[in-house]
Amino acid sequence: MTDFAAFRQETRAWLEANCPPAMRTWMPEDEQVAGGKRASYVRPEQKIWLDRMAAKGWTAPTWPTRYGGGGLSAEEATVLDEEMQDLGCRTPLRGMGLSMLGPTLLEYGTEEQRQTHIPKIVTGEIRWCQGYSEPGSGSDLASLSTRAVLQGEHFLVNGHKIWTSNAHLSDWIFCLVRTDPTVRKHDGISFLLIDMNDPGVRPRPIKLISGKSVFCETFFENVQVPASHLVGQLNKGWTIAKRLLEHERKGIGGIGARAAAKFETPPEAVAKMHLGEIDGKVADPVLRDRLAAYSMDAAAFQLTRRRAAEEAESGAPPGPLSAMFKYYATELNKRRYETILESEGFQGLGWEGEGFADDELRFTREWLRSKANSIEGGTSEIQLNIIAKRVLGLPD
Amino acid sequence: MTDFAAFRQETRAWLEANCPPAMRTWMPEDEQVAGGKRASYVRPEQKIWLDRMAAKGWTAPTWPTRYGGGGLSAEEATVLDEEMQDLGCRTPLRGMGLSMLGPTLLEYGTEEQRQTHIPKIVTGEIRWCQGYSEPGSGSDLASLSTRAVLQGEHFLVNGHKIWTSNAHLSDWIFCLVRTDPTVRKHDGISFLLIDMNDPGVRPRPIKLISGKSVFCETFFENVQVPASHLVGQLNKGWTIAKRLLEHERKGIGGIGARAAAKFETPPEAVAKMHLGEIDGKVADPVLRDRLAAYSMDAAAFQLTRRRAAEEAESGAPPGPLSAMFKYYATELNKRRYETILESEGFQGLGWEGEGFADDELRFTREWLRSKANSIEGGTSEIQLNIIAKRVLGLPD
Amino acid sequence: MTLILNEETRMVRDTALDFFRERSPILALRKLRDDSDPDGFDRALWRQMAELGWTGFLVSEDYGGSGFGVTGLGQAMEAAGRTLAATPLLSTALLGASLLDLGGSAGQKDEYLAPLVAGNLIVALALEESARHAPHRIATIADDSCHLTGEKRFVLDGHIADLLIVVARDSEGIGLYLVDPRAPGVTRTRTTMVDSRNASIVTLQHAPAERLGGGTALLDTVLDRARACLAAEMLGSATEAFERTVQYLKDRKQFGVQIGTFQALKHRAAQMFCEIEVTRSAVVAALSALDEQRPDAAALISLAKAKANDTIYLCGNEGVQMHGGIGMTDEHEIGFFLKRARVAQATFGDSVFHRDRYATLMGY
Amino acid sequence: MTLILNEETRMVRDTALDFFRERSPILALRKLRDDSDPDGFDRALWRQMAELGWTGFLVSEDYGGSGFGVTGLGQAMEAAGRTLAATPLLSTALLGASLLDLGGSAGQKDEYLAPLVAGNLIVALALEESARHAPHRIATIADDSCHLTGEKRFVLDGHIADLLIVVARDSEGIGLYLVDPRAPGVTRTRTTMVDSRNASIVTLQHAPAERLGGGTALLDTVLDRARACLAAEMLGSATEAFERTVQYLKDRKQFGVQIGTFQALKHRAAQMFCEIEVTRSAVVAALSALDEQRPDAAALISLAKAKANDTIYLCGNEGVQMHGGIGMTDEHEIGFFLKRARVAQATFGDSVFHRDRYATLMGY
Repeated sequence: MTDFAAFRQETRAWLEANCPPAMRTWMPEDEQVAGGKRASYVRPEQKIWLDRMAAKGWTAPTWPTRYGGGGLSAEEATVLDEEMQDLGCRTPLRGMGLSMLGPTLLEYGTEEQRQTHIPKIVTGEIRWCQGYSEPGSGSDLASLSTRAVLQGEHFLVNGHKIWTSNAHLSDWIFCLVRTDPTVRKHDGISFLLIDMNDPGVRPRPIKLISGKSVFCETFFENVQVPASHLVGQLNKGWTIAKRLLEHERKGIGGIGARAAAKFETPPEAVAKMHLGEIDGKVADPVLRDRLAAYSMDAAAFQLTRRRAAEEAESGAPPGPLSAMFKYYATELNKRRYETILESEGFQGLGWEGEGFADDELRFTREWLRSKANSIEGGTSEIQLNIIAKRVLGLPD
Repeated sequence: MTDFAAFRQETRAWLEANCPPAMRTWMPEDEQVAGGKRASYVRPEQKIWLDRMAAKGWTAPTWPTRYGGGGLSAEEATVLDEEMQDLGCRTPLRGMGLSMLGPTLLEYGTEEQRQTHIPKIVTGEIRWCQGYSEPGSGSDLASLSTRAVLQGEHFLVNGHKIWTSNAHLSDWIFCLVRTDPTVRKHDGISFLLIDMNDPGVRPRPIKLISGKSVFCETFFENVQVPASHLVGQLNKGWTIAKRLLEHERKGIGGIGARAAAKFETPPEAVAKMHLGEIDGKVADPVLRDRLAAYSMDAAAFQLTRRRAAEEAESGAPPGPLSAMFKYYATELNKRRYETILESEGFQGLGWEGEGFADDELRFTREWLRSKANSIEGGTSEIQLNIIAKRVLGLPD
Repeated sequence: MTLILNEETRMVRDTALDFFRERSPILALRKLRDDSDPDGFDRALWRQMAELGWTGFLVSEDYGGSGFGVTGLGQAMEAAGRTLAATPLLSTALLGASLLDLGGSAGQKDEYLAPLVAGNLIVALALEESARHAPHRIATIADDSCHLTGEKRFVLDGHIADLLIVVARDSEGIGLYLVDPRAPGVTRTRTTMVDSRNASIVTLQHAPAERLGGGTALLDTVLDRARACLAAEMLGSATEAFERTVQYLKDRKQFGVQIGTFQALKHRAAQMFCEIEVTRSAVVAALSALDEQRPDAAALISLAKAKANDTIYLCGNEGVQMHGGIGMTDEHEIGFFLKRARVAQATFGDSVFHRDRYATLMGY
Repeated sequence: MTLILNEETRMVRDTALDFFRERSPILALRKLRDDSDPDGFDRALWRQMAELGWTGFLVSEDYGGSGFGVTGLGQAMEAAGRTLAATPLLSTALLGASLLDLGGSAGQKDEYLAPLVAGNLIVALALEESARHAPHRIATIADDSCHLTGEKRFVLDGHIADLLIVVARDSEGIGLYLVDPRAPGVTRTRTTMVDSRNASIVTLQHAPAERLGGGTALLDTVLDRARACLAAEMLGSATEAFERTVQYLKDRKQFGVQIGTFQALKHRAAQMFCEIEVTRSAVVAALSALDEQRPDAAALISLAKAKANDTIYLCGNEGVQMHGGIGMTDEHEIGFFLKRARVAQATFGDSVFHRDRYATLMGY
């Protein structure tokens, strides 16, 4: 690896000049920027920072410049990422357009679809959500029953999706729909892009145990979708779906990294604060041992992510490592918050209001939120099935 | 519960008068008495103690007196057990005749079979072993293929058994054999008693990882077995086999109790010896915590055994508790020796010879021996399957 | 020590199971939460419990109780745990009744026990001062004129209590003090907890108080009762979460089959079953040892609380995971068990606390 | 820090894998054990390793080595772990070579390093005195006339060593001393270990010695190398036990199907896979950090050793359990992994030791 010294210097200078100081602070959940027509900003710097980064294409650093992306190589993107981390710059934009749909359209979309949708993902103009699961189709995703019937130039869509992240704040949805109910379940699915402005699309937020509503149920009633919004071939949507799930799992696999970013109080500091210290050591030796066990697993996992990245960069054929990321990252993230709450004692039991520090209340919510990590995007059980089958070759 | 004060007093007086002092010490493995024609005794008191107890029928306290048993009620047997524990009296005789075959013959045997075999089990004259598993039939016991063909007054037996405990020291073997290979596997099995003096029966000891040979492979080559040695009906052996497995599991379920008997150095003492103590506490707080976790689970499990016994005595219908005993006891016993070895450090790594105390060497072997606990008599996985199916009613 | 319930105790259990199932299902807790109910419990329901005699189980007959014992109260609390009922059983029927009955003067008993037994007096123990259970680390001061100064945290039912019992340090060591929560110098702040139950912060600034008899020994005795009965409540919650989960494994279909056919889930369910059973044995033994005043009661109580901590945690987490997406919704009830688990674990000693105590009691 | 092997290191790895597979399969260890071999290792094989250059990886070129580094030696040791080969790689190629190369005077290096590199000198470090790894708790005394008195336990390859390096307390603190094992006052007792490898007790009674340069700092540096390379060896053993187990799950049939179809076993196998992968990352990082002399090397080494401890334990135990009855027999090789696991875990720090050290290094 060369170290791209010139690019690094240039990048750093640009970031220093363009990233507003307010965007170099720890990012509370409600200040995450996801774009879309319904976007609201707690602080004006969020929009400024988004626009500046989008103008350079650095909201999607490696995407082609012809669609508004940054056109960077993988190595350059790593440099950009490192410099942003080092300066504490916030991620200017995140969402399912960037993490999932964009890569999918680049791989499977028509040129027209790319031209239409990708630039608006890069700038954050359009926010996307995902219509995959249904109440009866969770782990067994391919059994989905939302119907799309091709009638001339349009599909007529009827059905009921669930776990559509932030559907109520999104402009468009990419959906798996059943276009042929007469064949094997995997062979009758198509991948469709649907404008949520259609009055037949109704999202209903679901309240979670953490008190937040990040997911919706979404109902489709006689929604007309132009046939040109089909991605890939008719009835071949399952291939795209699986590919996209890989992107999703990779995203969720990075979940520990986000929490570990430089502005969140690390578990070690929480432990010191609540358990006290003796000679610089967490005072309770048993909890300290458990904390170290967590932190060491987290460190070993971060090294594994890095090793996988290096292997990918070195041109080695993709190894079996990626299969475990989603599983391991989410189980670790659950342990992270269990460890934190264990350290906090009574202070980790607050829901809202007086008597608790902001961090303490946030940790309680994050603890509850983390429980979904091992369910969403394919449960831990499904991930273990995948490892057993595809990596270890164990028989069905 | 009445407390059977008179019986208790009587029993204690008899035990005090008749149990030789040498039989009130911790029993090393090589001083366990299993009887049989090949029995040898390290000390003469072992035989004296066996004969005195056998004369009262107290080697099998609850069996009917007409077959030589003690004829005690369940409550009286508990009193005897408690008094023996309290005085530290060794178990005078153990083995598969007492724990498995006897109860089976009492339930399924003909009067002639009972008269012939049970008294010799009580006195220890005949030692029995079990011919169940085969190399290809472990967890899937019912797939066994050792053949017994009825030819006039005899069965002709050919086949290959494995995990026959101490077959090389036993006089007789009770076997599962296939008497009808044409029907569903569970429907063609019979239960046969075979004299091991037959030259066609050849046991070959198997060396285990602990260095001991407590199991054999046993080969049967044209062995003639009188038809009268069939227990129960022809081809109905599977029912008996399952019943007998329950006795076996109950026996293995008691495994922790044996180790915890009053003369074995308890894990807490091992920990204090090797880790040192501060103010009476094991010096390493992390290992102390883990030790307490083990000991507390062991204590809760002992309470559970006791609760089940009380429920049985109170006439409550047999609860679901028995299903878990084999599983929990064996997993606990494995943890027991892991905990001990962890405390011992380097002193827990010896195999034989200089540099290690007798106890230390014994613990290493017991640690290795304990690994078989969760395999023999139905693996832990099989036990969990049974709990899930029979207790929780989860579907196949 | 006997590990099976006698006839009378079984009747208490059956009555309590019916009572909570009918009158205080989880819906009741949800309603208290969603309405931000100022009391955080149902006064009418509480009086019905008093009528059933539960408030008097630990009060001697001279003062209107039945002295029925801890095992009986444990049954009521286990049943309450089944439906996660928010009641003052722990704060009042157990802690308040025990402290007043065992430590009160004749006058104090006369004044407080009758209304307590009748369900008209809520009591709260103000003990904790740091973020963990530390019953002997007390900084709140009682001065010679019997005025208290200090801050108490995690006071269960503190904001609704008609009487506070405050643990404070005085010239003789650790003492117990009766405080009128409406007296000058007393401030109460209700804290909103993740399990939607009552707790508060109580600040004492030279607050007038009255000495109750007994000190550390009485406090320890009563805390042990609380730990044992709380363990029973947690056992009830764990069992309920487990049974609901097993039922879900039978109901939910994916890939064309019930998900309970999947062996990995079966094995985990079977392991939960085992943990619940050994926890049950420990809880029954602890309750029975208390009623029989056995010398090994303290160790059995730490055993019961530690096992209950670990088992409710296991069942709460596995319950949510095995319910999948639906388990993450506020609408489904399984999440309430997970939330309750965390609070109950921390109350009166987490597992690290009780393993340490157990080892100390057993001499290692 | 790079986490993938370069071309040269990969060549070492491939050579070593072939070497051990062909010339020292587990059968070789079994034979050494069953024959009660007086050496406990194969001298001819050791010379072949020397010819491959492994004995010189940590010796500077001036003294006949290649200075190829710890990552290289780690590859050889990982390969040795695959077949549980009993070799003096740890005692001699790592500990002996490092201590002499870094701490020896020119004269000492001249005398010892050439024969060591040639495979003609076995060295053993006599460090431990209690039942646990405690590198700084030393009671063995070096007097002013450079004579040593004390007792050392768990001296790896002690009874076959041609040279002992003894850690002793002297007027300056902790020092390292060269001792001729045949000198008066030195007694060696071979101990028979559960993993069938070499270890012994060394007793020193006013035994003549020669001072080696360096003290605690040098000892710590070299111990860290040993821990990292031992972790690599353990990773090799864990991986091999795991792969054999997965193969068995595919081969063994019960109930008419391969037992690898059972989901509970699948999930446990997948979890083992994950643990092996994260352990591998930690091991590679530790080796690389040592060669790059990074400041976070110590923490990464404790990470690697702790993870290797836990992973080899998991794979050894699950390996035996999943093999069922056959796994319990001495005839089958899987049990050897379980036995080795226990010894390797205890060597140079168990997981409790390394978690404590990691936390301390990370400042908590």
